[in-house]
Amino acid sequence: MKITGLIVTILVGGLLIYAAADFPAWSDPNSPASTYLSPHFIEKTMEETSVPNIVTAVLADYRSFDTMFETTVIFSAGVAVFILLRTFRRKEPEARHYRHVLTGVTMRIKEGKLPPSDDFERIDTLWTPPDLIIKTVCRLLIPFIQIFGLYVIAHGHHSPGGGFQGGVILGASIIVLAISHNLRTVVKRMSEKLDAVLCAVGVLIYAGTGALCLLLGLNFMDYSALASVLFVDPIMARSHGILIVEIGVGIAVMCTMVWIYSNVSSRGRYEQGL
Amino acid sequence: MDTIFMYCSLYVAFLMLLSLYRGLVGPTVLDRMICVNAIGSKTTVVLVLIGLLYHRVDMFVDIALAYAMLNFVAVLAASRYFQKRKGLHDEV
Amino acid sequence: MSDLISIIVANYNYWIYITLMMIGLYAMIAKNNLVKKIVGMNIFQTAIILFYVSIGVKKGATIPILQHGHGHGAHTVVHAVDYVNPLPHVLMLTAIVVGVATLGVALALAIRVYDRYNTLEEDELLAQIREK
Amino acid sequence: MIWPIDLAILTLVVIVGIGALMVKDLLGAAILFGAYSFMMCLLWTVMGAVDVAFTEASVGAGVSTVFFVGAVFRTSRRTKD
Amino acid sequence: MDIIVCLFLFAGLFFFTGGAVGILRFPDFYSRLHPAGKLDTLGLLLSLIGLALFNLHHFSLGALLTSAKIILIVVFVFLASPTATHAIVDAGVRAGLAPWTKGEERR
Amino acid sequence: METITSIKPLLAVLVSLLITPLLISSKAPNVRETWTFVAAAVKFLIVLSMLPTVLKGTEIVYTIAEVVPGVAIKFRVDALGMLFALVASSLWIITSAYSIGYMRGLKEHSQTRYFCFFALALSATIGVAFSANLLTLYLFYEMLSFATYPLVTHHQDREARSSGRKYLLYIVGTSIGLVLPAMLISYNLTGTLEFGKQGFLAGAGASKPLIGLLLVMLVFGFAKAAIMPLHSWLPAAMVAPTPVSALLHAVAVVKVGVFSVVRVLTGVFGTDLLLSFNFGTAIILVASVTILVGSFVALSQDGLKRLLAFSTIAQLSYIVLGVGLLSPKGMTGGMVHIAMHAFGKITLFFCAGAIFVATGKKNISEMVGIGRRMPVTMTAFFIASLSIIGMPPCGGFISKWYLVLGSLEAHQMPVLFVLLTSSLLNAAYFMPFVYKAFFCVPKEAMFENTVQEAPPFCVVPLVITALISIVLLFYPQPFLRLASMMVQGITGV
Amino acid sequence: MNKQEQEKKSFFFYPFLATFIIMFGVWVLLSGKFDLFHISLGLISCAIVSYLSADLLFPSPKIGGLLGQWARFVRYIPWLMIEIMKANLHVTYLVFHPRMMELIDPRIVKFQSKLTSDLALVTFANSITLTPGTITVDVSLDGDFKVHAIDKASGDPLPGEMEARISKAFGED
Amino acid sequence: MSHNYPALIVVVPLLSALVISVAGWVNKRLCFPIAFAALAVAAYSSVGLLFRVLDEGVIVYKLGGWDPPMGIAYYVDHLNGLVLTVVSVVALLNLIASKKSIEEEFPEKTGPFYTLYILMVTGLLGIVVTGDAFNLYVLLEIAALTGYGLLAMGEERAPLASLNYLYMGTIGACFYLLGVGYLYIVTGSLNMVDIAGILPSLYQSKAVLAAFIICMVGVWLKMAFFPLHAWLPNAYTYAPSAASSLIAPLVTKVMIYVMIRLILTVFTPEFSFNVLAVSDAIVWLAVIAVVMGAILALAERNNLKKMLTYIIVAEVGYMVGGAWLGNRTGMTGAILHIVNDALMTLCVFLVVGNIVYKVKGAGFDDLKGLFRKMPFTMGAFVVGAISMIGVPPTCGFFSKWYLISGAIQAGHYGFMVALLFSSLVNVVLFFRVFEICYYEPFSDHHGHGHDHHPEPMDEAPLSMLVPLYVVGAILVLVGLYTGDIVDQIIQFAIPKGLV
Repeated sequence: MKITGLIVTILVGGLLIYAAADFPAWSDPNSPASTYLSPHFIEKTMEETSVPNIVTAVLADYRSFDTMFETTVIFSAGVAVFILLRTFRRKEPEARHYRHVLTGVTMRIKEGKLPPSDDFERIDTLWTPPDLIIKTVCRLLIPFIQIFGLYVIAHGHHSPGGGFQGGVILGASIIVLAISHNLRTVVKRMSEKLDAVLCAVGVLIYAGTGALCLLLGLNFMDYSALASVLFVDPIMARSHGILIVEIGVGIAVMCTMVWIYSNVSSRGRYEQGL
Repeated sequence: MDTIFMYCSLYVAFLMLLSLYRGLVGPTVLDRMICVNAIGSKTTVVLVLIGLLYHRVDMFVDIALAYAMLNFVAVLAASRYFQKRKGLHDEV
Repeated sequence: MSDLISIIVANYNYWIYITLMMIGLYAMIAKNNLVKKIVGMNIFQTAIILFYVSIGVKKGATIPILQHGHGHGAHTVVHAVDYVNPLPHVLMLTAIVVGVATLGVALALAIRVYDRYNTLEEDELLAQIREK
Repeated sequence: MIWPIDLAILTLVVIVGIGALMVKDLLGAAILFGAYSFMMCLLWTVMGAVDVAFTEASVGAGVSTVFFVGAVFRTSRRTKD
Repeated sequence: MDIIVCLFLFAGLFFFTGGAVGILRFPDFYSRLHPAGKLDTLGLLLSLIGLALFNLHHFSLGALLTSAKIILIVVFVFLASPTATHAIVDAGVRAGLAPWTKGEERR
Repeated sequence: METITSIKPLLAVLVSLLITPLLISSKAPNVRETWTFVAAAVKFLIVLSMLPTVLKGTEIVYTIAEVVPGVAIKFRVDALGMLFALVASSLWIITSAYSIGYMRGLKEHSQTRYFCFFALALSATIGVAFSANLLTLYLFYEMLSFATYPLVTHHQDREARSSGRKYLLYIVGTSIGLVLPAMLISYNLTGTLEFGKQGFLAGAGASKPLIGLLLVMLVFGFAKAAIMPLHSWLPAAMVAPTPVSALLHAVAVVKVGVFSVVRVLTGVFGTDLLLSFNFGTAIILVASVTILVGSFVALSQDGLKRLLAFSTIAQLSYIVLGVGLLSPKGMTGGMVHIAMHAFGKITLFFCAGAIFVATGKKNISEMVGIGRRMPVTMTAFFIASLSIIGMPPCGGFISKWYLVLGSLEAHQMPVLFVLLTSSLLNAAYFMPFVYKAFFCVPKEAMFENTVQEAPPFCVVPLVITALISIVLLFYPQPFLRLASMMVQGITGV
Repeated sequence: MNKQEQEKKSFFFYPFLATFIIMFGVWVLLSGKFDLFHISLGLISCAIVSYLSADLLFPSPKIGGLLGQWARFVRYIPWLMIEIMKANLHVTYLVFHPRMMELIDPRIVKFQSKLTSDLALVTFANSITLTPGTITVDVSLDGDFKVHAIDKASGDPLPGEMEARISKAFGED
Repeated sequence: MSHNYPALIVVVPLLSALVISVAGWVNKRLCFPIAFAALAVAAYSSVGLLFRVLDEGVIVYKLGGWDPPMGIAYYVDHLNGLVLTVVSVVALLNLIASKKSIEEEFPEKTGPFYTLYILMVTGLLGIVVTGDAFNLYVLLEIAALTGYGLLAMGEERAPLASLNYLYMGTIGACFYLLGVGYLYIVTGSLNMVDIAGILPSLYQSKAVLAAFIICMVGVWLKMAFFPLHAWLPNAYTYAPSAASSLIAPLVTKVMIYVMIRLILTVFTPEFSFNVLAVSDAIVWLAVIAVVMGAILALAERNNLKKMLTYIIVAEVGYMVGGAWLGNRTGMTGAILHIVNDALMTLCVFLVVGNIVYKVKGAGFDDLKGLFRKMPFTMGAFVVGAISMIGVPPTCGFFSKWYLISGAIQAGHYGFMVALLFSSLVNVVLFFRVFEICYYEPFSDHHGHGHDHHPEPMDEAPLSMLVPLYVVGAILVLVGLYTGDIVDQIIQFAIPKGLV
């Protein structure tokens, strides 16, 4: 295998090096790529969509169709990971572990019995007490991470960022919660069902916006059709349309990241999470 | 001033290379974690420096901030591994 | 000869991208461990992203966010030469997302494989399959 | 585009990339892969691709590494190469 | 003004250097964490303060906010860095790594 | 020549195809067999109804779909096709009756399947007879191959399995390996596949080697004709139940092969082209070898059905030989031989089957004295063997006669020799058996005492076919006329 | 379970408000745009975050006295900064010292802190980590500290002045 | 609404996939009707679109209202109209047929399974309809990712096979992406038509050459062209039957479509066949692919499904070879074979699905006596098999006809021989299967087997049989209407320049 790999690699590399000799010089302002399409984007974005961040404008408007499918890719990855890993345990294990929340006493209970009082929480076999420092600091930081994520989504028009980045940051904030506490805490806050539904809803917001444009009589994804709904002029409508789809992307990405994480890290058994 | 910033960045990059030694050589996974943590904080500075070089620092701080936040997540996750799986070397 | 050298020097980004890609490709083919292959796959993907982003670079240009563009319909003239080419960036955002999605699925599959065979080494896997 | 920094970081990228593949421990590989993402993020910034850099930062550091660690946690750290 | 900025920056870089060298030189994982956890944090603090100051050169509300954001990074790192350090050291302890004591071989 | 468009050819093909769901769904055997008879009768009537039109010199044409530019799935009823269809559809009725007797007599399993595929095979046969171009012919030819496979392997034992394999290998292998490329090459040469009066390849201006290659591919490609190197599937296929063997040898399969070869020689290449390149001799040579070798091998066979199989191999090449003579008389003889041989050979097989039903014996050596126990069957056998040998008072004489005339016409004296030798050989392998059957006393305990004639469903058909064989000597008009019309169309004589 | 659910259902107004205000402060800092559109986006975002995570920032519904606590905490920071500077200089000295290996003498120091609240303990632990030559290895809920010190000089003064200042800052005297 | 057909084809399945995903958490029984409705709409609009294309010629749909080189546009011409119809119809039929097996195999995950299913179809339809080189990549990844998920749900070896597929598929997709990058760097455009307009001045450029090679290798990887086929057999064999009968007919075919699209539209035939002059070599590669596919299938003596996958490998060779013969007939054959092979493969894989549903396995041992046990299923299998062998009037014959014609016209007799060889091997393969299904329980009884007790008939449910028979009928109908399909559709799909 190693030899094959080496040969293939060298062949591919040789081909690429051979072809790279014909490239326009690196960072040449007059290369075809820089002179053919991009000037239009750079010069007309502000006029046509009123969004200073050209990347956002191109991403969510000119090539919004790509981005819709990009979100779908994430969504389908989420579903794929779910369908691959999630195991619904129908049979409870014989003995379960419970821990008293206030005192930290752990106990083992046979199947069919319930813990003596409501103060007990269910823990898994690999349970270790959460570290105080990490737990506390993360608890304090998570809201800030979240507000930052939302900020990134909301300000995608003016500064780098947008739905995807914001969504990942939001997702990361919840992953931090899972890491610093445990997966059960996360599931308690955000049930699996909610998570899964929100994934779809996020993409649905995106695709639905496009479909709305279609219903309003213009082409799919032509946000200027939204002008009549949002009561603004068509160019501003494009800008707002971009924001709406970015929010959709944000929701979808956040939930999918959490979904994938919880499945991967727990091998599909949420009661035994990382 | 730009020149200074540029040389600073280069210098930080050099420092990263130094820290990377631990990342590559080890000897334990934890040393690699230290390395990544160290590289993370240096990267944050480089990001801001590059922002200043572009004269658009307002655009770059967001990245740096996100970076600082998420670097922390990665390290936490890696260390979480050892909370659950005892033993520096894997069960072979 | 000096031409060649100048080409080599001027296009170093492309050379590095080819190097990275070769590393990734080699790892994907030759590595024995499934997760290592996934790492190689990611390196391979980032190499391509590097290539695209390199296309977008323009000498003396700034990041593709308009500087004075607050409020819509602003009439300040924008020169294309001042900003790097945004299109590759857009494409690569998509590619990164695809990359992370693929990573997720690949890891899930690796976990399933491990569940079944209790190893991630390809040769051991094949040996187990052959035994049956 | 600031080419000296660019070149320096490119070198680092290659080194970290090779490192991540050579390490004989999957957790280490995952961690080094995180470092690789950091480098890539820096690289995009240097080339002026801020949005790409932002994405790489959030994905590479925040998500990819965590996924890797999660997967390694659920499988094994052992690797022969 | 530039001089102050440079001063901060160089101080920061000095500590960074210390961190990097410390990681290389110290004998074991626990002692390596000292330079890595502390010197880097301080280096970051100093250099970012310097850069924030530099950013205030052309004073405006935007610049002020940007500088404030840079400071926010510092605050964040000050919360996060010791935690991360602690997490790593905790991992080391749980992994069963014995600390280096005087007289042993380098590890 | 006039043509009229009519759906009748399609109907003739479809009748037996559409009957299959009825056959499958019918619960009682009697219902099933009634349907078979109905279909057979309808089919025969449809074919018969076209006969006057054809005899008037009009062709009936029906196009289903144009599948490839210039080539359609298309039916055309001309004299030759009519001849063949007439033989096939009339014999189906008789074979059906015989099948009932045979299958019930032996309590065979999977009778529904048997009747279904029988019907399918007949559809394909009629399709081949009526096809207007090479593609349609190929279509039905393949359909026939696959429809007869379950019939050949009806017994589902190991022997059936291996002969089934052999059958498929030869038949499908040659059709895909030789016919298909030849067809495509000629299509690419000419842009059409329509059978013409003088062959569509004639005007293509192809070189002699290419034409020769195509000739080889097409003649040997239709391996159902069992021309010599590709004949060995036929004896192997004798493991099938006897009605199937009858179908294979007399009606459907081998005749389809020969018919296809005749079609190819006349419709694709055309006599003029063959004459001009002097390929006739080559065909004659191959056919003669097959005739002689086939007959010689038949001499040494002990299994009755195997003997008949080798006899068939030899007899089929008469037809090829006749066409290969490229003279009007010879071609007429060859074409008429399709009919004559069919009636004769089917009788022989029916007899073999009847003997098997009655006694369970398969080998000639075990049948000494059987003529006394089964006089009707053996008489029919005798008549049919006369027909095959080519002696009056049977139809076989007419075709042989024409062949002899044809060889004289074509100045091919060696052919005369071949014909005579082969007739002698035919006599040599049939007559001893007939003699033994009637005049020798069986050894003790060779037959149980209860051996009687086979059930009436078996006996009646074979009597009918034997009688037809005789009738054909005196009244060969429809077949002779059709053949000569065809030859007239081709050669203008 | 019942009790917890009940708790969750009752809406804590004060933590929500406090979180909202803090978040909005951060938002303004981050955003830098003061038109109506962005402000309203900010309000919505802050509401979302407060709704989701108010209980993380303020685990108990009682938030009185927090303001004063924070004010004292701010006064603690400059002192900490100076300490950190000193600490770092010390470590830097060690790092660059040619005979470093002879100077350092790592050890684990254990002591019992009298701090009680989580936040105070964490602050203390993090301060220890940031200051010279010491890293908190483990803290238990009862205040048992395990500290890794790089040399004798760094480890000795613990808990020392720092604990006092922190306990003052958190009002735990 | 007919104006929006191009968008609807992709958007309706996408939206419904999301709705299914939500519905799956509410009530599982809602999933199937929604999926069915979505695919029905997609099939309806693709047929409508095909007829509109026949009337009006190429339809351009601007997404977002932006003019093509700026925004993304859909170009629907005769070629994708045809392939769209095939894809949507195949997906619809398979959905109906596999409802039972999905609900039996994944009682808890029906919702996600349908979601992935519809998303996969969305991806495939999108690949076919799009006119933007990069958009194609994204859709490719959707189809691929969902495919990995679906394929890995099968037997115990499935995850490993699927993981290997993932590695290969990712390399393939990345190569394609890289090729697009090379095109972008020299042309500056991503729109296929636009690129084709710019390329002629760059024919001599090494970058274009490299782009071409890389794209081709990428696409070949995805379609499992012979030396790059290693992932396919295992991945398809161990997959759940609902997934394999969707993926096996469609994915490779759609990738062939992509290849043809690249040859015809992006690089133009002029470049592909004349400037490059590599077509001969590629046809030889295809010859090897066909022969090796056939041999590998012959060597497989355990599992029916695996044998079929090797046949797919050979069929891929047919189409690649046909497309690269460099003449009109060969190209017609390749395009026709996309249609036919999709249908044929669907037919046989549905049969396998039925068998697995009833017998719980598709090993050769499981097939014994099936002609008696499941006569209707096996009847359809016979139709599929003779179509694969290439017997008229089933459609398999006619595409083979065009392919061989093309080979003869190009003077490439090697390819002709390979095709004939593969047909013969198919005969052997399928009749080997028939023998097993037909004889095995009786193999001990020599003679007539008068008194055996046949197994009782145990046929698959009607919902699985009806689609199967529809496919069977389509196989014959398409065969009979080949002339019309070629005259009305495919003829216009091939540019005039190609003779």
